[in-house]
Amino acid sequence: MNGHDMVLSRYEIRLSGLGGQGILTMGRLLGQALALHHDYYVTQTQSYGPEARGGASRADLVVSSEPISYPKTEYLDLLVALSQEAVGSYAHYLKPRGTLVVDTGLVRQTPSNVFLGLPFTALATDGLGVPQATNVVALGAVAWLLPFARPEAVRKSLKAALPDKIRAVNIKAFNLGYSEAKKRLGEPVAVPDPTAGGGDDERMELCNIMADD
Amino acid sequence: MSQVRKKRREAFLLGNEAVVEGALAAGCTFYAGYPITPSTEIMETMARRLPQLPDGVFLQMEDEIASMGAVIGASLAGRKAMTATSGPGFSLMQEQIGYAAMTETPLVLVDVMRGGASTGLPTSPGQGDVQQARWGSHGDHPILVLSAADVPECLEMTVTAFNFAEKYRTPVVLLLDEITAHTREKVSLPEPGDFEVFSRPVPTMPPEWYKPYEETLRGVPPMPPLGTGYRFHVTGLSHDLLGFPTSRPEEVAALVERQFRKIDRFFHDVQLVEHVMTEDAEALVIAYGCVARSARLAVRQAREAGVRAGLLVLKTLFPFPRSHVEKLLRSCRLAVVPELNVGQISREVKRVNEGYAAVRTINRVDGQIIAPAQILKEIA
Amino acid sequence: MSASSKGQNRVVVYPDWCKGCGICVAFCPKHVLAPGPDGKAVVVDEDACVNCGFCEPHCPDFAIVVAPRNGNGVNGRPNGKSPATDATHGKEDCP
Amino acid sequence: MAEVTQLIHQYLRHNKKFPLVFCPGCGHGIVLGSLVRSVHALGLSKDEVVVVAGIGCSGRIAAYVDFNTVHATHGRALTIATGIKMANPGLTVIAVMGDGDAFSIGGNHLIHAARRNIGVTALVLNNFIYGMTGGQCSSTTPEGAYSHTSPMGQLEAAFDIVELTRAAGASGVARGTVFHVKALDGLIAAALSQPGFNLVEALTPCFTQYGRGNGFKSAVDMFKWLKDKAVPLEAYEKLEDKAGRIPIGVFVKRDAPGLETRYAAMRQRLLEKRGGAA
Repeated sequence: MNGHDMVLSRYEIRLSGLGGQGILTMGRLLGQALALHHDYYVTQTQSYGPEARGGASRADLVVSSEPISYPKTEYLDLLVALSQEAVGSYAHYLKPRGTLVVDTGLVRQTPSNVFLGLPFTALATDGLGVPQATNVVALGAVAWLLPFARPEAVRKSLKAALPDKIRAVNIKAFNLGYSEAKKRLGEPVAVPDPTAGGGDDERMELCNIMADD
Repeated sequence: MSQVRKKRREAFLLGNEAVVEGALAAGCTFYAGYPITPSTEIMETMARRLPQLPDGVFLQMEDEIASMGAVIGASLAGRKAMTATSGPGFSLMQEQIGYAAMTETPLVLVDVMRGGASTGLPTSPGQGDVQQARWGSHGDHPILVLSAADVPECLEMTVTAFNFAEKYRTPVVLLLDEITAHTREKVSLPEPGDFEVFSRPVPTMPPEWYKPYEETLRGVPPMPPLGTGYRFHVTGLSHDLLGFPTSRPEEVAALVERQFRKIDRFFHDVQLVEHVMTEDAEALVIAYGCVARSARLAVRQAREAGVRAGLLVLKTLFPFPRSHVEKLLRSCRLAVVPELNVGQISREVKRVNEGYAAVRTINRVDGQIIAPAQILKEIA
Repeated sequence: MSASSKGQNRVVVYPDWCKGCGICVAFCPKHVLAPGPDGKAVVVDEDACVNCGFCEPHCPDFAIVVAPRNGNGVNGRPNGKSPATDATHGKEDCP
Repeated sequence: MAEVTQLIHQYLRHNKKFPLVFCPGCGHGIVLGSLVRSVHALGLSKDEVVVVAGIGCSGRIAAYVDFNTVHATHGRALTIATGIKMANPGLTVIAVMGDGDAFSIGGNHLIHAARRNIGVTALVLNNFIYGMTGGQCSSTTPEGAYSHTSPMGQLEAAFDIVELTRAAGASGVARGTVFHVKALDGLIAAALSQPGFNLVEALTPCFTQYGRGNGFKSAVDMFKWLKDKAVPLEAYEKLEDKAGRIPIGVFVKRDAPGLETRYAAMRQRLLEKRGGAA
């Protein structure tokens, strides 16, 4: 099972993509799960205004075991990019050992070949027949990749936030993303250990992973 | 603030949403407003919440002037009432702020500051409304201006704003910024009894003996809701003890003096600050709002680097907490005032400094937040 | 309100409140009122008053009272003094 | 008739300075009397009446009457009145405004008060001019009329207040004059008793600032003009030559609940829904 209690010092996440992909909802759901169902401090911010309407969309999270002073992201530990444009705009904010996750169906080019990818949109469209669930599929993958995230907490947050009508399909989407990530992306990502100093260089021990379903 | 911390209902809220929770906890039952970015979520949340209360009233008015008018009317009728806006709307509200100050009508106005003058940067943070909050309405009048730096504080300071408004019969402006308003964080939802909640004093004498603007021990006259038998006159004109217009110099002066005195006497109550490692600080940062969060990190980083840095967070901006600032300026060599404007609170800091410390400013007006590194550079 | 009340009315003008606008004088159908030396209205022919109901509500300054003579007097006071000022009443004794 | 004046005396604040501040021949005092008689006729207690006045000559009315009185900022009387009515629907709220207040600086508030049909009675004292500031044209100054800010004659057209307020959705719209004061009493009383937003326009001459510059010889002359030109609506419609004539009476009378009533109903529905679910 994923979801170890870990000591975090400003773990920074950016979820990004195009307007309409549900990036902001994804950010809120993830933040809610981490803030309310884990013992972490979380700040979540997002892009607003014409930027948010026109094309690019992003939601940022800072997750920490300590109270968070500066609420915005500075250097990303995890960047999820669901569009080529998002990769281009934000990849350079990644820490040297940060993790880039892309939608392989939409992103043709990455700045380096160190990235993780799944065809989130295709999974939602072909696997579920619900292209609107792309964000939740990606959320499932993120829940797998973050070793400190408990998938059942994210599911709880999902259930609480969604109306009855679309709850079932979104839980399905979440599980699909989670299991696809587990199957195809390997282990959860390494998280810097704040107690070790120079945390970026430290790699996490791989977690023992059990599929939830 | 007497907040009891125990295991309780929690929510992952925007700063704007936390304002609503604070307002409702303080007994607010009336909201009138006009949508404007980045304050709109306050209004939208109020629109959902207030009609659920047995006596809650939510109104979307035709503009910000009307919003303030409705809030004033509701307050006169005995309600705890508020509105929220941002820069351009705040400018429109100034006329009515003066009216509320002159008529001593309690109300809370949340201004979520965005970048730039005029329409400026609607979705970017700024702190350019600070001096306007103090002096935006014409003529000399007292006013309280508060700020909040994070989401739980949005809730707490909204309660404080209502308490001050009621206690001192004055308009209270709560200044937030786009960052604070649009950040989501975990908030403990208030339960009844968590906060001490004040309500305005009401007259306890027979109506014929009631003088609506008479001096009292605290300088704050009691205020009956309209329609309860105390038929008095409310006017924005300079008025006498009975509330009727007067231009007699001694009556006019007495009114203005009492209006200032009712707050000046209680500086110790209204001037709220937070000290972060200031006891031995050589390098002091004075900040408020979202910039205070950056400063907090910078100060910690400076301490780690061996610099004796400290932070004074201003929660009350006006009346400017002079005694707190002055005391620290005497003991530090450097004071850095980072703000998202060209220098509005630094102006106050310099005013009270009197040569004790070197005052440096960090000013940013490009719609971007001041990052911790920028502050660290100045103090380390 | 009718001619039948002719000669039975008392008409009082409070000079303190009258500003001499002349409305009552101009529109009084029976010429009961006339401008006095200072321009303010005075009662010149009280007996002619038919209590038509024009002057009282049309006085912008609430300075005219018309009441039946056999009633309790104006404002409950036999001599119709102004309630606010107790000033000398108008010349209601004029013929 | 004695009760007319004595009644008004009972409603005045006896510690206020008299005579009224208005100029000789100003119709505002007549409207004030009309307002008092209407409130009295409806049997309302002084405590349940709130008068919110704007700025200008008409604004001074508020200080004289022994109701709950609010002297607002210029043009904003309706906004404060709206807040009061929504906060306490049990109160009878009357917004007393001048033409500048209601139709110029407060024009936006007027059309929105009418649109949301808030249960407030707007009593507009229209004298075609800014009196207190010394005679500048307003948005009801007739085309061609002279004022200090239209010294060559007003080029702009005046608002058609009836059509404006009707279109905006008011429950009731009426017009009276201070010459036709009995009718005016009735119009105000009807407005006060009808739910929703009701506007009564009272034409009240200003000889000092308007009349003198526009060919009137005296205040009395202006009253004569009102007497001659104002025609009850039914008669007006039959007139062949309507030029220069002013229709008076009730123009709009809709049976529509005020916003405060609709709001209370919504709250009740929500309450029942919650109660039912629980």
